Amino acid sequence: MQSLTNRSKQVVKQELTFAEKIYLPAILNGMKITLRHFFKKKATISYPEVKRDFAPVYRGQHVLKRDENGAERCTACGLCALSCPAEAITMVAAERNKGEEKLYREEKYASTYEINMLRCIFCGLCEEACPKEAIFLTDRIVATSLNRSEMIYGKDKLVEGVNERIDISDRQTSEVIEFKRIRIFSITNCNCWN
Amino acid sequence: MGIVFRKEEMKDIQSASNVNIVQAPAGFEGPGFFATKLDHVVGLARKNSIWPLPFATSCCGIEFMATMASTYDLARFGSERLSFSPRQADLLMVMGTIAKKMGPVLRQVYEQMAEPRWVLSVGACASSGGIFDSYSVLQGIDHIIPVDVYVPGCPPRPEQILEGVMSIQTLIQNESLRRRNSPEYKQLLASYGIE
Amino acid sequence: MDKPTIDQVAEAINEKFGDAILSKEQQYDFTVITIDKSILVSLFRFLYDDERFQFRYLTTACGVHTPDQPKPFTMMYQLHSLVFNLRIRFKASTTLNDLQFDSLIPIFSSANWMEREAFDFYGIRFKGHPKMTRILNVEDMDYHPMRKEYPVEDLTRYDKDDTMFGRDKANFKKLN
Amino acid sequence: MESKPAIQEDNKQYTTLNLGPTHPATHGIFQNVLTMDGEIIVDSEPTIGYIHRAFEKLAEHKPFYQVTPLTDRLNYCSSPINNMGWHMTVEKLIGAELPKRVEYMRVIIMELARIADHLVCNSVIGVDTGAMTGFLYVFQWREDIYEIYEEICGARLTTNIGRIGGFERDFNETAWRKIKKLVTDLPAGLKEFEKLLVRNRIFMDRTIGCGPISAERALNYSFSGPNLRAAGVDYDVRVMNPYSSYQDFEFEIPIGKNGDTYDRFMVREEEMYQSMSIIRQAMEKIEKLQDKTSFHADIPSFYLPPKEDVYNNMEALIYHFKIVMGETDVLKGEVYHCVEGGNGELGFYLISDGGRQPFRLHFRRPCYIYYQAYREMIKGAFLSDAILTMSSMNVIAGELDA
Amino acid sequence: MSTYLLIKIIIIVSVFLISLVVAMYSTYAERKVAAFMQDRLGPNRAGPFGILQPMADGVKMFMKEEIIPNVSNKFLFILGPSLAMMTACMTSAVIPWGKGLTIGGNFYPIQATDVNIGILYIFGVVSIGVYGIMIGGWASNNKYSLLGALRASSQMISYEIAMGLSIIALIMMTGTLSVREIAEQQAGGHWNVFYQPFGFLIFIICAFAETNRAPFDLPECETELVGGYHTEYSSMKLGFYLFAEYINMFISSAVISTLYFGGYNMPFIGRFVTDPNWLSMIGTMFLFGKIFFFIFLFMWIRWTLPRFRYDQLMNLGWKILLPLAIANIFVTGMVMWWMGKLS
Repeated sequence: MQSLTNRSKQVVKQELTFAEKIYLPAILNGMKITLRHFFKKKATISYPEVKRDFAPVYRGQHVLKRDENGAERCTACGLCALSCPAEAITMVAAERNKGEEKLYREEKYASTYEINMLRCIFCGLCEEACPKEAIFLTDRIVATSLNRSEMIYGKDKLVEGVNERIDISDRQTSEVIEFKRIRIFSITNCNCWN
Repeated sequence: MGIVFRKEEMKDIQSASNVNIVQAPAGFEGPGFFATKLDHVVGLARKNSIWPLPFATSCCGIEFMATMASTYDLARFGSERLSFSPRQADLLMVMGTIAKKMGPVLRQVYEQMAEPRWVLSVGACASSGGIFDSYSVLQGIDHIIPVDVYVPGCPPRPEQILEGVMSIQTLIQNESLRRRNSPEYKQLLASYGIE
Repeated sequence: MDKPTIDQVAEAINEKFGDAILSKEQQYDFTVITIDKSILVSLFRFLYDDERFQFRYLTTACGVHTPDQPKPFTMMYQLHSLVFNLRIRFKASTTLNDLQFDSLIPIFSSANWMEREAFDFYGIRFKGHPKMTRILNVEDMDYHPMRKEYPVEDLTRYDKDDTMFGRDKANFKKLN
Repeated sequence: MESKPAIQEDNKQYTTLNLGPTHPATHGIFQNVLTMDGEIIVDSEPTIGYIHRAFEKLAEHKPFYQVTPLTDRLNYCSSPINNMGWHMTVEKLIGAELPKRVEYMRVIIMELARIADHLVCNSVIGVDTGAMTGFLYVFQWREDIYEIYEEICGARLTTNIGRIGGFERDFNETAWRKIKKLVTDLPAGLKEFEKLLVRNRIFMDRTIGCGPISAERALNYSFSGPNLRAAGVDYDVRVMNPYSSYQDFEFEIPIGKNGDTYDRFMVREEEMYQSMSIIRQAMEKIEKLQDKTSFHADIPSFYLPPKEDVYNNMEALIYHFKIVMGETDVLKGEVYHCVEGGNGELGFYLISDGGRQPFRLHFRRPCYIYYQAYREMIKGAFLSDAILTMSSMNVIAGELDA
Repeated sequence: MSTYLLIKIIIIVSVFLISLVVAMYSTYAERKVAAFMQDRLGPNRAGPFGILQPMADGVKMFMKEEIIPNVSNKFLFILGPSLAMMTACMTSAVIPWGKGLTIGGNFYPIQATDVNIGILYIFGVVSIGVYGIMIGGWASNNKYSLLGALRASSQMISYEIAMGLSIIALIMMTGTLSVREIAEQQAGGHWNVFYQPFGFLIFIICAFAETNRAPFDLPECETELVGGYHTEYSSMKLGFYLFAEYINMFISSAVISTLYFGGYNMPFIGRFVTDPNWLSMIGTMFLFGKIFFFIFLFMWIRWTLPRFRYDQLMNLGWKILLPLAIANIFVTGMVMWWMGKLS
């Protein structure tokens, strides 16, 4: 076969020298390397005791955010469910009644919102699709389960607690954070968002 | 079907273990002190000597390699001796998509394993089919074999796989020695048509 | 040897197989020539042997199902002349009643599994293939899943609420 | 049935051995029924499809951007290459022009993926010869590459990295630092791994002459990638049909002589060094560029608008909805785009009928095509050779079975 | 006479127990050594530093279900591992673990029995050991097991010859077949390894092959034969096989240290300690130190090298080691003749 490009480089040398033929030098060399590693510092992270830092953008368990007043941000537009390649997200939309303004930010909200964690492939497309800053993936890992039906996470597990906010600001671009800072400052004159 | 039986089985495990060890007085009838101690010791031993059979078909298998490798080191749990022969394995780790063509093979491997045996379903594909909601993929291996622990993720991080192994460990430690002979367990297997 | 252009190739083919060339079009960086399926083997043999072109690398081959065409089943072949770095695509179509092509295995060994895959997916048969059986799916599957009329889904699943996805099994056909 | 002339001719009693589908050496799942004369393989009958997942059918039912997670799972050892190959295919279809910076960033990611892929393959060759330790040394480097991916996209293995038109976000400082650290440290690590195996006579005896294939046969079987190069043909898509500005880089194409396991191993080793040199060049080029910020192309009908606009700008919100719902206009037509994947020419043949989903998407999966030759390659070899041949061909079940 | 018997029983039982414990902890050591060489931590959850790991494995294997395949020959299936275990334990009988103790005026050598054909005994018993593997592999009625068994038996046969020939050179020098006498002759630092370096090299290579350790672990190599001869075994029968391998390793380390590295003799120590009982105790410890070093060497090599292919293994055995061993005999003879040691 003629050369197709002029960039080829022969890299294989199959002939053995005498030193290689008698096995021993290569064996001793290898043993030297393994012995050196024997006394080296170990690379292991003892997982349950020592935890490795995840990247700030790690795609782990989802969270449904509340806004600065504690109202749920999700407006049940269905974009996340639509963008999910695994079709793991199910939601039912409902109209907000009078007196529920504290609970739900928009006039429409998701009365049920379920993610099948066994279906989910953690691709992050739902986070990208959300126009309301409602769903984010976080750097927590999803717990294992003994039971398949337990793995369908409803709103009880997904929505963050009012007092246990989950900080996702690392995931957002600086432009978004800047934008939010200005807007919140101008509207509510408080910076208790997270 | 599968889910219902899993729940019953879990209750069985919990009642058999917790009650026996913590509350039941050591009497002449039923499991006495030595029996429960034996349960405990055997549980401890089994827990620390899980030999997994990695049934790695796809992506999760690569992540399992990472779990085996130096950074995470599954060996710390006494589980680095992979036994590719099902006879010698304690834990069937199903990692990756199980297609309908593969289903019977998986089942045969499970049947060949010696009791006591556990099954860890790693990743979305093994647990539920994941994104592969298609004509050729089995939608969850619990259609064909009983699963003890599900690990979500696609593929799960090594941390999650380790979590899965650890929950299998808790399960093993709390298991009564007689569970594998109990009618409930036989019924569970029968519901899958095994034996 | 001078590097021939893809138009020269097309011309040479036209000269030799004029009647059987149905159309020639340019799809992005590819010249696509639609041919009658009867000349498949002789055409490929010609391109393989001809020293001017040396198309000796079968890049890929696959089936396509276009239900609204008069000849709904198409085989797509892509050849590559490594020496001159030329790529060309051929298409040949047929009807459901005459679902058979000539096998390319005598020219390209790699055609073997590609053809088996086309059989598995579309039911296209290949004359002269030594082992025309399913390759990816289970042997006892009774349909060819890549045809457009079959759904992608496994219809036995129970753990998903279909209403949100517009994937009601009843109106599946309508949506796709 | 295919004929088995050897059996009829000499009336010998052969044993059949069922290699797979759950054999430890079939990394991934496929079956080979071997007809054996003692330890020598007379014939084999491969069966595949054990993890057939219907990629092509699924892709016909998903909007373009949702196909990316599918491509992740084709060759899961080097998923970023698959992702970007797919993105480039769609970009070719819609005629998008990418800024140089994005293309160089893609080159970096793809070369990282190539290193990751070759690391697995070569260390697994080591494992199959019985040298487990090298595998574990090498996997620590792969862990570093995982960290880089994680920093950039948030996942380790099935990355879903990048979007049609670029990346979802710019590389951060940590990512740049980690990439730089990797390309400085990895050569020493690789050298150490090589010392364990490459000139060790036991390893050489095992691999030289094991599963050889000639250049002619390899081409006839449509081999590509390192396996073809090991047979001595310097075919590389990056050079023959440059994409993503590969023409700007200086690198060599390592080739072998006999196409045996040792050659494949050595070609992959050398390719990793070449990849590192490409990454270094790309980083230099990015630093020299005027453009310091762009990480995506300007294609508003495919690339999602920035979030701050979505939150308060009606027009952006409408575009956002249109893109996510897949309602943007796509041209009709068919494109073929190929990239040099971890295993060779990874091609995407896409027919678009203007709808939200591909009308037909065919993956040219290098594994699937060259694994056919396995039967021919192991004829007359030892059982041990068969296993080494398989692992040195780097057959990835996900890619093989689609 | 009764004290003699009692002491013998004590020695036999303790040798038996020690070899079991050493084998048990070799499994632990192997896992730790492997881990450390691979930058890992190794088992560390069962007890402090994972020290109870072998117990856990043992208890688990005892409690595991026994499966005897329907298609196999039941008697042979059980005989296999028993034979492997038995022969592994038997070899230790002729190894002198120490000089001896003087109790109540009588001298008791620390050795189960000092037969004057000790070396032949070792070879005899070791060559029965392969039957355990062969029978087990054959009785499983599994093709992988059968291949493993075939590999094991052909490998043992071919390497035993080279091993025997390498020992002949040693016997020519020492002029005795008693292991104790060979050990005694090396007193004062005249270790045989200095006089027989080639013989030692051949011997240790063959020892690797005889114990089925990497790079000669073909009978059970995981990536080709799943589990090799023990593929079909579960529970303690598998445990016996794995155990037998480690006992073999222990014994061959002991044989190597005794034949080539001076056994329990320790140079220079006589100047500091004069009490003969203490002296022989220290000697025994010294012997164990050497044994542990060789066990470590076994592991070290296993986790460094790739393994051979079947035909290459045979080539090495028949075409390289065998001629070398014969040449070694000739050279030894010539040197002895030249030095006038031949009578």
